Amino acid sequence: MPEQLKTFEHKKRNWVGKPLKRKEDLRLLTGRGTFMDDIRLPDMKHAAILRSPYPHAWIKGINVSEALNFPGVRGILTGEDIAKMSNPFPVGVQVPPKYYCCAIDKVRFVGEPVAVVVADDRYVAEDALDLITVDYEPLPVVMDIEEAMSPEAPVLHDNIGSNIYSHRFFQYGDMDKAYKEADLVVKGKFHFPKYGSTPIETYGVIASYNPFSEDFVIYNNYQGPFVNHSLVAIALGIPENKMRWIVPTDIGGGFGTKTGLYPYIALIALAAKKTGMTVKWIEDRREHLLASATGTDRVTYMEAAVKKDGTILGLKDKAIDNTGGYIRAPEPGCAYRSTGNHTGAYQIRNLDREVLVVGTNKCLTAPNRGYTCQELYFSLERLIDLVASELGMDTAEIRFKNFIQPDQFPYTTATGGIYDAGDYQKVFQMALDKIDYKKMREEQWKAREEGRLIGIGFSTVVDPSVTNIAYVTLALPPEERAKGHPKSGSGEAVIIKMDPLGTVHVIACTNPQGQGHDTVISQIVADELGVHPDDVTVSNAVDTHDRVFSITTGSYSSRFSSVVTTAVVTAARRLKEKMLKIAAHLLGANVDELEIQEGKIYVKGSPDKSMQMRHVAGTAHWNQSALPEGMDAGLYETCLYTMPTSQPPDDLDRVNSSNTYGFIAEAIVVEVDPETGEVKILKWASVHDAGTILNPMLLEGQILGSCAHGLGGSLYEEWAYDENGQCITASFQDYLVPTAMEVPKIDIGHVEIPSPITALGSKGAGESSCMSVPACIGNAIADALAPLGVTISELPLSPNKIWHLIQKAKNHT
Amino acid sequence: MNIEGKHKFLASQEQIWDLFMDQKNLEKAIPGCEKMEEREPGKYDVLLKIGIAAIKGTYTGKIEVVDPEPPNRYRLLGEGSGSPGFVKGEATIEFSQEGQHTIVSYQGDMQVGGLIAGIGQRMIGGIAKMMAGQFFKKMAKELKSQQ
Amino acid sequence: MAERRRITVKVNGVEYGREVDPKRLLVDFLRDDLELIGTHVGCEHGFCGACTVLLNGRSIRSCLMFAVQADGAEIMTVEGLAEDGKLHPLQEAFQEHHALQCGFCTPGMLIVTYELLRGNPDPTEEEVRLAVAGVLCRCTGYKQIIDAVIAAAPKMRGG
Amino acid sequence: MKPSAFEYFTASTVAEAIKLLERYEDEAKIIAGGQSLVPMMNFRVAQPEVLIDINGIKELDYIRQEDDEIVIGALTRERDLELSPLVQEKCPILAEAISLIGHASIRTRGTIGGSLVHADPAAEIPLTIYGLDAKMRVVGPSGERTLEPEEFFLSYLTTSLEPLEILVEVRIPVLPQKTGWSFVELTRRRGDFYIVAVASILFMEKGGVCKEARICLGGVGPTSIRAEEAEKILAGQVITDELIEKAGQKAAEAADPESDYHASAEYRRDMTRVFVKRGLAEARNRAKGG
Repeated sequence: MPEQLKTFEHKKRNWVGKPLKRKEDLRLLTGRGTFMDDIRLPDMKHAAILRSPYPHAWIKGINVSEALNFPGVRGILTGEDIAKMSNPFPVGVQVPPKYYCCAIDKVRFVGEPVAVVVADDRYVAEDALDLITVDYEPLPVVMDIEEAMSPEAPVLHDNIGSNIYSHRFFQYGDMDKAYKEADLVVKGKFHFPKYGSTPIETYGVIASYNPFSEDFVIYNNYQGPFVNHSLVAIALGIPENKMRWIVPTDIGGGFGTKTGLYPYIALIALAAKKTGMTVKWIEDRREHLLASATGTDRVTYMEAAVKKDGTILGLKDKAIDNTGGYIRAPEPGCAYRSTGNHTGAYQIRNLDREVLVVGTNKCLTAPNRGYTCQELYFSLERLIDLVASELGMDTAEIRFKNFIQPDQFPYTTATGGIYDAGDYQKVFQMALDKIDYKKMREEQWKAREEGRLIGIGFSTVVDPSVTNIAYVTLALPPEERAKGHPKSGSGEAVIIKMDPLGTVHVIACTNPQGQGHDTVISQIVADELGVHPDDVTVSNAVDTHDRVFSITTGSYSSRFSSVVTTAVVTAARRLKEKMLKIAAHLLGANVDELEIQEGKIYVKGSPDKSMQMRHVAGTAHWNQSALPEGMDAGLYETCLYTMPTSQPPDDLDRVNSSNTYGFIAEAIVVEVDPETGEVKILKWASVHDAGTILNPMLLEGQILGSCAHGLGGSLYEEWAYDENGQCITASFQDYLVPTAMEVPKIDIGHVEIPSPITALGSKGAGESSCMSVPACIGNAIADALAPLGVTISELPLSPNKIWHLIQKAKNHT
Repeated sequence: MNIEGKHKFLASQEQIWDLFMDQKNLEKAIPGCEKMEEREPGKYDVLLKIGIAAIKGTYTGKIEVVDPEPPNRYRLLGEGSGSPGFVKGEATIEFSQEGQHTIVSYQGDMQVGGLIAGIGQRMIGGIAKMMAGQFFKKMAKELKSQQ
Repeated sequence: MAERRRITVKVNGVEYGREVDPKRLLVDFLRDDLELIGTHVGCEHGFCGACTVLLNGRSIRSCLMFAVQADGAEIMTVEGLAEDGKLHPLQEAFQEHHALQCGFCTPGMLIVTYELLRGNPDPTEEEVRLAVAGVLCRCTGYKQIIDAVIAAAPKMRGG
Repeated sequence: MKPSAFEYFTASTVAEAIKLLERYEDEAKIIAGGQSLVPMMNFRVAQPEVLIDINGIKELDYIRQEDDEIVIGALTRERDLELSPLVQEKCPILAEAISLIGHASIRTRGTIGGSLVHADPAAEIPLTIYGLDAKMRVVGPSGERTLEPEEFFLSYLTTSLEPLEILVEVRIPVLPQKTGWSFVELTRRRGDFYIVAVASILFMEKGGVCKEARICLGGVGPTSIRAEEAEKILAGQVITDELIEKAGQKAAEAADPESDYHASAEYRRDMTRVFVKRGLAEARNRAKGG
């Protein structure tokens, strides 16, 4: 076992593992939550943003005079101001495009900000937008990922000279050897769609600026601080400590969309600076569906070198991600985030990769629940099924054949991932049992004889959590990395304190969007300190001036249940240790003689020698001279825990890109209507190993939500553009988020294989089935349509698309 | 977005050609055309007030007749922009005699940009076709009034 | 500038008289003029349902109505559900079943399901799904919401 | 997005509304339920300078039977029609179709008149009344006229209503007992505008013979379409699967679909065939009392 795998012992617990009701709910159920738009500051003005109707055009001129004179307008910001007042956002590619928070002289996608109006209210601000005239000189557009790379394609950024933002080759193991030993090579081309998270709460920012102290105070509903507090400071050309970020206690969903750098934080800050007013901007839904962020759409060419018996010896792939009109943090992470788990759940030791990140005249990108694992597994898991059909092998059997074996954990992948723990066979078997696989296959054959199209699909995927920021540096080749400063880490911080009267208070900065962090933190602390969860108050919000955080802090990549929980346990144990020292001192005993029960500290064996914990707390605060020699007064402990497994990439480009690795087995049975192309889901089993379950009710909620999100990308949702670069899905009428009528019953199962590297054995579970469902539904529909000779290589599979695939196949035969 | 269609007129090809070359007729027939001024031969500045039900938009733009091959064909270029976004189109108009009738057929590509494109994709194609239909109906009316 | 109008509305049993601009959407009136911020705005084109409130006893989308049109109406928002510091049985069921995560769509969800259970005290799962389908939720995948509503039905019949 | 400014007037009688229309002509827009208009105003694709609110015209909110007609005031809410025992009994296809409009909270506000006048080519009510011999009563400064669907609907969002006219009433003949009917639609999600919808009505006579058939197609043209050639195939026949198959094919020929992002014209045409087939089968079962 690699020595970084610091192992924790996991004991039985009272509160962790129980389906505790959420503390958060009381405010949210009664309309007392505090979301971004609920923040009202004195003398607050309102901004509206003028956006480009052109996908690619020069801005020849902007006339704002009429708008400026409109009653109620307080000021207008255009690219000219932005160029004077700010810098482009830094991004980790060799030649960064000049990405400002607003278009300067050129627009590169429909919806790109062109000007900001600040007015007395939002209605007036929007009235004024209609009075601004912009003189555009339209340019040819490039919309297709592969065309973007051709020398003839219109170039978005002259300073780059092509539309390729990032390009690298990787070699792991010996692919030539794999090809030599292989009996056959199976190839596929896969296109994953551009789709997003569309939280029901859109983006929002409130900014104010003090010209005398030159301080910004910025409220936003970003899922960080993460790297973006620093990046926005650089863009604004100010020191970090001159910019205070405050995130309200409640965020109305994020799912990754709110972890992409949003330019509006800088843009509205500059609007506040120029007008000298407190400025509020709340993104409307149309703005969100034009210009917020999506996951990357990706074209993947992937091939497998396989033996007749189904053993996969190696993979070769070329993946091209599209980050749209610009590239911004955390991209180019899209191409590198899943490096450590690139070979999925399988023992594949040889791999050749080519990765490209290109630009087209489309909306920009950010992580979308499962950050590019959806893209990866759609191609990998589809390819596994193609291999199976080439070999006439059962699609379950081929997976069992290639799985990493339980006794191989911790397992280091060819690409450097360190899989901490797992039993993939057990999880997958449970999924098979839940859909009654053997019987289902028989029914499928019967149905086919009646001309009905039933299909069974699987995806068995590794669910990586707690990204190690090191992976972003893979964008640079080893020799380039060596010149710069290495990056690594996954730290999250909490403060735990005991108040003078003995109540426990946890101060966190985990920035949840409904995952129930506060409830789980109180469960954990209750176990560690032997108190009741109701006696633990959790204050959880972001304020960069008074919370402890690091560059990695934020609610993304399913970090809470692995790294935050470990930080909480560590801090609580430090607090307990200090209390025991005080008690030992006061009781004249040794620390190792003491034990805690129901808020009381005893000397083992002599129950008369005991004291209430609150008296220990009381002493620490009220009678500080009574503390042991040299001990600090009060009861505060802080832990900023980072996973020891978060190391920089090595010279062979191997990196442990995440820290804990759960597992998901998805099994879905569909029936396709051969006349209409409609897909009906008959059975759906989703079995997960998220390590130790912290709160089963909350875990189930994460999985169910993620399944629905994955279903959206599989059948309904697409950020669609016409051939001229217009986004044609700019309302919820055309961007189809599934409703309760579209999401079927889902049979969820759990296998708990504790992680040795987290304090409680828990692994991440937030991104969850969003990674596995698109591949699984793709496989199920491909299986259903197999008798017609239809293959599935793209999503979403609308009835219209399936019908056309069926017609095409008919015309071929 | 491709647009195409044809319309039958009861008149000679030369008559119809002249009909289509006459600014006064175009001004009357182009849906929502409020103003049409000839900048230079074959190049017009236009002001369009396009309204379907409550959906109204004002566009200022240009219309241009290029490569005329009397009386057989010409190409029509048009573009306009306004608060709802922009429209841009290019079509080949062809004239052919069938007995006493003249068939005018058009084939081209149209772009709609901005607000309408984002939220109205469901109906844009049909409405473009509808407006082309209105144009030809009005032209037929002009023809009658001149016969 | 259109002239402002005086309107009177009763919201959660409290009567309010205000001057409003005709173009003011009912949801903005509730949130900004009456400071009842429990009702949320998710799309402003009538698709997401987060802004759903009861107008004279029936659910409507408060982003698709002007405040002036509500003159004389009785409105119930999420703030009106709990009484004398006690959660409504539907709210209790939502907590019991983890029917909310981020809580942003929850006001709309509570209103449409409250309306359903009042008119149909013993709904089938399909009927519950239909009602819930009127509001978009990105967090829950809906199952736990449906469970909560089915569990709340007997409690609401009981009291 | 927020709507732009407008002058706001309320009318409490039809006469008042018409007066206001005369005063402001095409600057003015009438608002009834507003479930189509307000989204367009919020998006600012509609920016009427004057809004005439007719929600106060109580005289236009009624559902009643007069002889063998169901008579519905233009301001009657979709929710009331859907739940009306009279409509459910005497014109069940209308209740069924309306239950498929958007979601309950949309139908609370939406009115039958508003839906008809908006003339959305993918709306349930305009399609349904095509096959029902419905009559639309419209009133203007110069009096009143009555229009049939084919006269009333001209094209996308376009009716033959004059600028100063208001739709006041819809009259729908009661469906005879044992009439076979169905309303089937293909949508991406529940509540979305349909891609294709078919309203079928089979007037039956003794011996299970179909006296007359009505097949109305939605989503495949600028307005709803009566598939008359397909109807002829069924008239005077005992309806067999073969006839239904034929009717489906004929109906597809009557479709005049456009392509959009959700569905190509080819797909819409073939779905016309499929849904006519399915709709007729369902209607036939109903006629049998099945």
